[in-house]
Amino acid sequence: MSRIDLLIVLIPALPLAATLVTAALGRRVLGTASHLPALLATATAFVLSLVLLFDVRREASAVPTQPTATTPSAGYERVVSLWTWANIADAYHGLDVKLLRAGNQPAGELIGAPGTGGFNFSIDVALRADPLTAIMLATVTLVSMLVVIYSIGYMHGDPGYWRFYTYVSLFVFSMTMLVSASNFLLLYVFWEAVGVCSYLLIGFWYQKREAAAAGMKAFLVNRVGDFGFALGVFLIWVTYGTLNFHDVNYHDMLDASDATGPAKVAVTGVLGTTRLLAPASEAYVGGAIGLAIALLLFVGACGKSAQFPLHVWLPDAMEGPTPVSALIHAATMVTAGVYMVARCTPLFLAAPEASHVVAAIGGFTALLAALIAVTQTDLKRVLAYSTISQLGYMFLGLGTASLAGITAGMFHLFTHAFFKALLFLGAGSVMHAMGGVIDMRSFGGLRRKLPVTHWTMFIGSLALAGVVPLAGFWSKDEVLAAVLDKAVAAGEAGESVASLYRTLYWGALFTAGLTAFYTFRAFFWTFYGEERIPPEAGHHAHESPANMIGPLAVLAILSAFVGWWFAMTHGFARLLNLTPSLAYAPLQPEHAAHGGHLTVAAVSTLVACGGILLAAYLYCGDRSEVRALARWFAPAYRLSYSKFFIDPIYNAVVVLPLRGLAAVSYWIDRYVIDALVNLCGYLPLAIGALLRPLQNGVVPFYAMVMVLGMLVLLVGSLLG
Amino acid sequence: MNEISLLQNYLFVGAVLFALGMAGFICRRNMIVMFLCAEMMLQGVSLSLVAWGRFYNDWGGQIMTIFILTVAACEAALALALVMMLFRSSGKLDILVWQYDREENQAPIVDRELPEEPVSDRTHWPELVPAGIEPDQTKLEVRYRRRI
Amino acid sequence: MTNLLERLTAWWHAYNVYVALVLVAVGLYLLLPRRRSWGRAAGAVTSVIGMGLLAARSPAFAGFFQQGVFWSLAAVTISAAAATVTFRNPVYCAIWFALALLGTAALFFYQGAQFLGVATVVVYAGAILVTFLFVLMLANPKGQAYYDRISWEAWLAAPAAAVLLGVMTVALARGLPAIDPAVPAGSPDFPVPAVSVARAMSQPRVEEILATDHMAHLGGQLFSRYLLAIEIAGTLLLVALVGAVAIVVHEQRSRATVDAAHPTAGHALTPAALAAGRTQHDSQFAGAGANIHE
Amino acid sequence: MSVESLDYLLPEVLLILIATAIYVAGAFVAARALWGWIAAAALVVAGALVWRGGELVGTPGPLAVDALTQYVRGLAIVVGLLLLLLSARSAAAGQVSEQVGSLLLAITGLMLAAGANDLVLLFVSLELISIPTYVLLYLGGRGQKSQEAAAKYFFLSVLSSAVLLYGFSFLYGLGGSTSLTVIRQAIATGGSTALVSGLGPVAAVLIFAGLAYKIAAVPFHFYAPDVYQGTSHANAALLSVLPKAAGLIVLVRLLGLSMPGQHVTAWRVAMVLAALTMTLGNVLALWQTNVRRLLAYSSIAHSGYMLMGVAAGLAVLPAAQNAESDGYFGMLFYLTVYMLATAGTFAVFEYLGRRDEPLERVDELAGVARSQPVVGIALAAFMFSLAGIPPLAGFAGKLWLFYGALSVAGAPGDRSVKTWFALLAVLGVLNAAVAAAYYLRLIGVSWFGASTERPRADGGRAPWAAALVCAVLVIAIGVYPFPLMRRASLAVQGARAAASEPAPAAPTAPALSAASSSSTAIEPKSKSPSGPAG
Repeated sequence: MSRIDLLIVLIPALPLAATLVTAALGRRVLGTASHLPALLATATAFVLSLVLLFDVRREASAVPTQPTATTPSAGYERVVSLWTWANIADAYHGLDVKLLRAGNQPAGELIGAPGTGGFNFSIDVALRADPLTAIMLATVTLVSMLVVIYSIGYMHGDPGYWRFYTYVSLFVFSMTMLVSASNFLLLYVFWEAVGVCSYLLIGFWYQKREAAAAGMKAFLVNRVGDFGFALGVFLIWVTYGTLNFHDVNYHDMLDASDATGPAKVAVTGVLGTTRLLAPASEAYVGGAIGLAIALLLFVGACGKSAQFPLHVWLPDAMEGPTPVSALIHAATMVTAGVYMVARCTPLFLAAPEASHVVAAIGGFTALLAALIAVTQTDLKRVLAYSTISQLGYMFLGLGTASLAGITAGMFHLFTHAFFKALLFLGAGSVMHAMGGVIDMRSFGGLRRKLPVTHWTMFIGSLALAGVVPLAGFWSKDEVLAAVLDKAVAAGEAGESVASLYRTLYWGALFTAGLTAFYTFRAFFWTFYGEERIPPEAGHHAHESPANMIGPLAVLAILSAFVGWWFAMTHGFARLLNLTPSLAYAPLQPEHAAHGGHLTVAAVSTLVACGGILLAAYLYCGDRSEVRALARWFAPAYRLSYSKFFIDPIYNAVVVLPLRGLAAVSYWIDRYVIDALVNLCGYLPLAIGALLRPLQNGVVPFYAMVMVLGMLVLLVGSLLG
Repeated sequence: MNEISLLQNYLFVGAVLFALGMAGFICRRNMIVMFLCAEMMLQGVSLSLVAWGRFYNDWGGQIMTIFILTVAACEAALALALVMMLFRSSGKLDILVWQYDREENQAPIVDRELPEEPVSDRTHWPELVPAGIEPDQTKLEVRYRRRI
Repeated sequence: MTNLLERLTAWWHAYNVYVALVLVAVGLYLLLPRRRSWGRAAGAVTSVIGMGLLAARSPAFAGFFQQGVFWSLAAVTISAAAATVTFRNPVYCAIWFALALLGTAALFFYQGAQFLGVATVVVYAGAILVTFLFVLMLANPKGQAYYDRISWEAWLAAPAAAVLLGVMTVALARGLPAIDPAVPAGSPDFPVPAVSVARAMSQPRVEEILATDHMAHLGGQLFSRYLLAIEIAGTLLLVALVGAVAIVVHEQRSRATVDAAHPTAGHALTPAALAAGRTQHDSQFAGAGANIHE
Repeated sequence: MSVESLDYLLPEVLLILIATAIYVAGAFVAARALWGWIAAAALVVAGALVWRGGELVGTPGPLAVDALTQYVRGLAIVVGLLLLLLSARSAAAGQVSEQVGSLLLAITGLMLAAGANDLVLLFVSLELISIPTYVLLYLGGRGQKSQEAAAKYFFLSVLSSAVLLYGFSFLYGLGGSTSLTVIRQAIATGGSTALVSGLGPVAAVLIFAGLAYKIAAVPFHFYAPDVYQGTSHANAALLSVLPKAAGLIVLVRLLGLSMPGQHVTAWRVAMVLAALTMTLGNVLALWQTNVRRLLAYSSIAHSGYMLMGVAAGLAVLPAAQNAESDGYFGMLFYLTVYMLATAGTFAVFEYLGRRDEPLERVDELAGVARSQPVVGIALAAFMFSLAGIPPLAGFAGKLWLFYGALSVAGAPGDRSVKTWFALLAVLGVLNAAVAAAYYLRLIGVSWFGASTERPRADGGRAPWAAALVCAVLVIAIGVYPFPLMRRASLAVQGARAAASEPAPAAPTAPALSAASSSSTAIEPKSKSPSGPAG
């Protein structure tokens, strides 16, 4: 057992142990020290994840990075099988063997001969280590560690302290398992498990009616997505005959004593090397079935990652404790959908139309959520809609179905985790100081009271807005560039989708401006202007304790540098592209014109700055702090102050339509989409209400219906 | 009558008994009559079974009928106890009394109008006079003479 | 004219089953207790005609005069059964049921099932039915309860019975076509699985069922092949016995304890219990002895 | 009957003897706990005897000695112990012996019904479940509610058993013998004859209709909500477990294994009923406020899921599939998991009630999970399991059911059949999503509801222990279902194999009848047209 095997098992095992310990001992023994197991577990898991990351990087470097024509690369993976969850004997009899066979292997050697276990279909509890998993693990454990530390201060004194850490540990366990699962079934199991944890944590303050309702809503909307995901998994099962990501060798099936000779592939996994190396037309099912698989999986991703029209749960989920929002609803769980789509890239490539749908939904969601965020007054809601919008960006990147796009999407996921967690934790810090008030209309000008929060949130806002050289700039820029490339490439190829991608590009650019605008609108509103403190905060509104500030600082530093570092060194892309699903012949770069990227970067920076300036103009204008700001944003300030007559025109041309559009979007979201989603929920209730009178308690009536049912069946059987 | 037409006739009679019993079970409201109707359905089944047994020259049909008889006796014992208890707590043998447990907010089924009882259908049963009192012979005679 | 007659005849041949079913349904409906009872005699005639028509579909009906015994028995049984189902007075129902049982017993005898015939008379008519009569007399000796005079959805029950009868007639006609006794068993024209017939023929105890020592055979079968079932049937009788006693005892006990603990609970008939437990709507209905009208 | 078969039947014989003894002795000794302990000991011993029997394979006489029988017998004993724990408190004073004895007999009935290979034995075994159930229903509660429940169950049950018997009579007519082995052979060889093709569907539908009452499938389900609501938690648990298991197993034995070539009618009926049942159960459960009524609809919905497995098992010929894609396997596995979760839920409710005042409304659960965390976690586990949320047992159960249905959809065959099964599976997944709403409501109320101050949870240790055992099993099966899967698949394989081997030419000649027939003069074979004989 190599070190990687041990690490990949230990990383989820530690939070699980913490969960059990906290659940068993939390209430009576640990008390206010309930954070210790979680802290210990997440910190260790983070260190181990780093080790794993470096190990994987080292091992993966051994794989040839540049594929040649004869030996295309298939990346690096390492699978550990813990125990057999289920085993089905002779499952492959009677199935269409062609689907199981892939590539250059002759038919007889792919599926074992009877008696060797080769026909058995086993679902193992199998974990995998590959670059994608390692990156996700490092992100998840880092953010969770910081959130755990932060919560020591934030949740201090809560009667449910032990419960909180139980749930958080359980969530970390589920999330680490989700990203390291190596078959669809295990993925589905922990897909649901993170949903359950999210439900528990949103409803953590069950005394609040809204919290309980929001938990319910989150769970049920997620169930709708899971419905699609489950069907997609079943369809994969029926189509490919396996649920494993990886190939299974004879060695893994037989006793060790029998395992002599070279490893032979017994059963090809859905995302296994054998299938990936095979010609695409033989390896993957396209057409209607392939499209159905991809779209059903994407429905699942929409539910979990809050994409239109299943995004309605995420804003409501802000009723949970703020660290939870940071951990689950910004940095980790909601990215599960992005992770899953990236993992299943080959399945999406097999059905190109699915990618277009992904891109369109992603782009539309990004725009819609950004429009809504513009008019929100609840700081956490602004951030929630911003999360939805950024997730849309990620899907937009994935939807380009190009290596650059997918890498950009994943890179955006990576950087977003840091700055969004930072922003949420900062919002939590504000909320902490304001005595639980989070409505921006009740406070303002807090930068004196909360200096550290102010600065860290400033960095986070810049990163989110996509200002050079912070994290968001690099990743968002790459997404935009990838979309443009795709549009250009499609245009050159004469495909009709070129206009779609071009539209999406412009939409995304506009969204980037909106993002900058609403981010800084919230930022200025909170920290600038006249100092206003709500009565709930009392007279002791003060900066948060060190264990809350510390994580903020760490995240701020990461938000500032991580994007730049990885973008400059190309380390992220190089590592990620060694994931089997992405080291994949059809995905290898087609050497698009990189010249255009500088233009894209410049344009997007301009747009972002425009948004910031607009926000500054609107929300810093007639405030008492205007002088301080004027030094910062002198051009905008001068523009707005000296050229007085431009104001009305400016207002009428830019601000009013924007606000109107935002208001309309919000109205539609609240009263149409939400209502439609709710309507789907009421449909079963309505059917039930129609059927209730049947249950009238009268025995002869029951007997009558029984007899009539029997007669209908009898007549039917005689006629049919 | 050859064997197959004998079988067919018996099965037909069995089906008639079963269908009549079924209709009665559904629409009669007196619990005892309902039970009698259920027994009638079982009679139909028994006739079919015996006919098939005869046809195949097999004992199974008759044996099955014996067991049906036994089980019917068991059920009758329980039915009597149950019906007695139900009668004691509601004062009626009407099955429609027992509709308290039903879906919430559903109105109970109530008989809107009750049938008039035609005089011709009215029957009289002998009445026992209390002990120790000499019965009024002439009155009783007058009353029952028509029927006696 | 002849053309019309021919067409009528053709129509009759094609549709007489449906006519028969409708007649059965209408007749049964007329017979069943309803609010305003009329046309019961017509109902009896109609249903008899309907059932006669159905019976005429049976290929074996041709030999009616040779089967006079069977058909008379069947007619008695069926009429008694119909009377059981349709009579208003439950005591009459029970007595008609006794006649139906006697008819069934006679049909059993006709089939050679002597033991069953006797057992039916003794167990059913002799024991079960008499006990029921006792209960009926105890419960409402006058037999004038309103619920005996109306029935539940007679307009659905009668067609349901007719449809069941129709289904069975069709299925029997399909499954048991009139066959020539000369056709050998096992040939495709023979309706019965060859295996079953072969099994029945090959057994050493041919015509056992009709043998003189019928009872001995029956007992032999019962206590050898069906011994396990006999044991369980004994257990069933025990459960029924214990259960019936327990139900009665339970009622007395719980009434005693409930009355002691909560004087108002347990009885539907006390106004306090009604007010406590049930909705207003219910309590009107359950205010039983008095008034079912609204 | 022979000595060997008596040996095989030792567990049932033991249980019946003990039950009888408890009945009789109960008249003299009114010890509340004693009878419960004796019954539990009897069940444990019977379980050991079943275990010792292992995987016996015997010749099919009146009993089908196969792995399916063994599986269900073991299951019945486990469930019996749980039900015994569950009803420890609810027994009316002075009638403990009647209750315990009836419960033992009902469990014995399930064990016998699972293994019956003869129509007569099958009929009396099913009655051995029903008749004690009537008694238990009446004794379980007090006053009018339990009277009403018992009356409703009794009358409708009588109707359904008459229908079932009518179906039996036609099945007997198809085979010419009460032995299911002979019937199967006759139907297999005579598939083309007018008798089988004409009366086979009628028999299948009548039997299905009769058994659907026990399974509580729409439209034969109407009694369930009213009866559950009117009776005690223990009785509701019994009703949701024993008759349902018996109905499903007998359905598989009669329609699935004994009527070869007659599956078309059966799977169509099963599919229609499955679709109706799961949908209706779920949409009506959404409205309920009474806990037992809610669980009644939930149990109806689960019947629908299991009928989906039955339909899938009926639709595919046994040769064309492996054991786990067999719908019966999914049904059997799901049945086990469902029984554990449902019995556990009722145990939780029984535990949470007050003395003499059982838990009635969902609101009464408010906040109980926080004051009783163990029970709260157990309840959450049952609800998540019933909703099919991983990694609990219900998830694995649903997975195999859907796998069974989709295997039909994926196997080579008639295109319309495949489409129907794919649609059924989609409907099932959709229903699972709807069902989550009301299960989650129970969890939400119990964990997040504002708690009531009144003291609760004095149901005693026995229901608590039952809930805990069920919870542990539900979680363990969810995390590592393989051992149970193996047993279930062996059971299904065994039953299929036993049903496909050729039957003996004549039923095993019993000693007594051989003796009696030797004294009979063999008369010349003549089908005399005369009527009455003798």
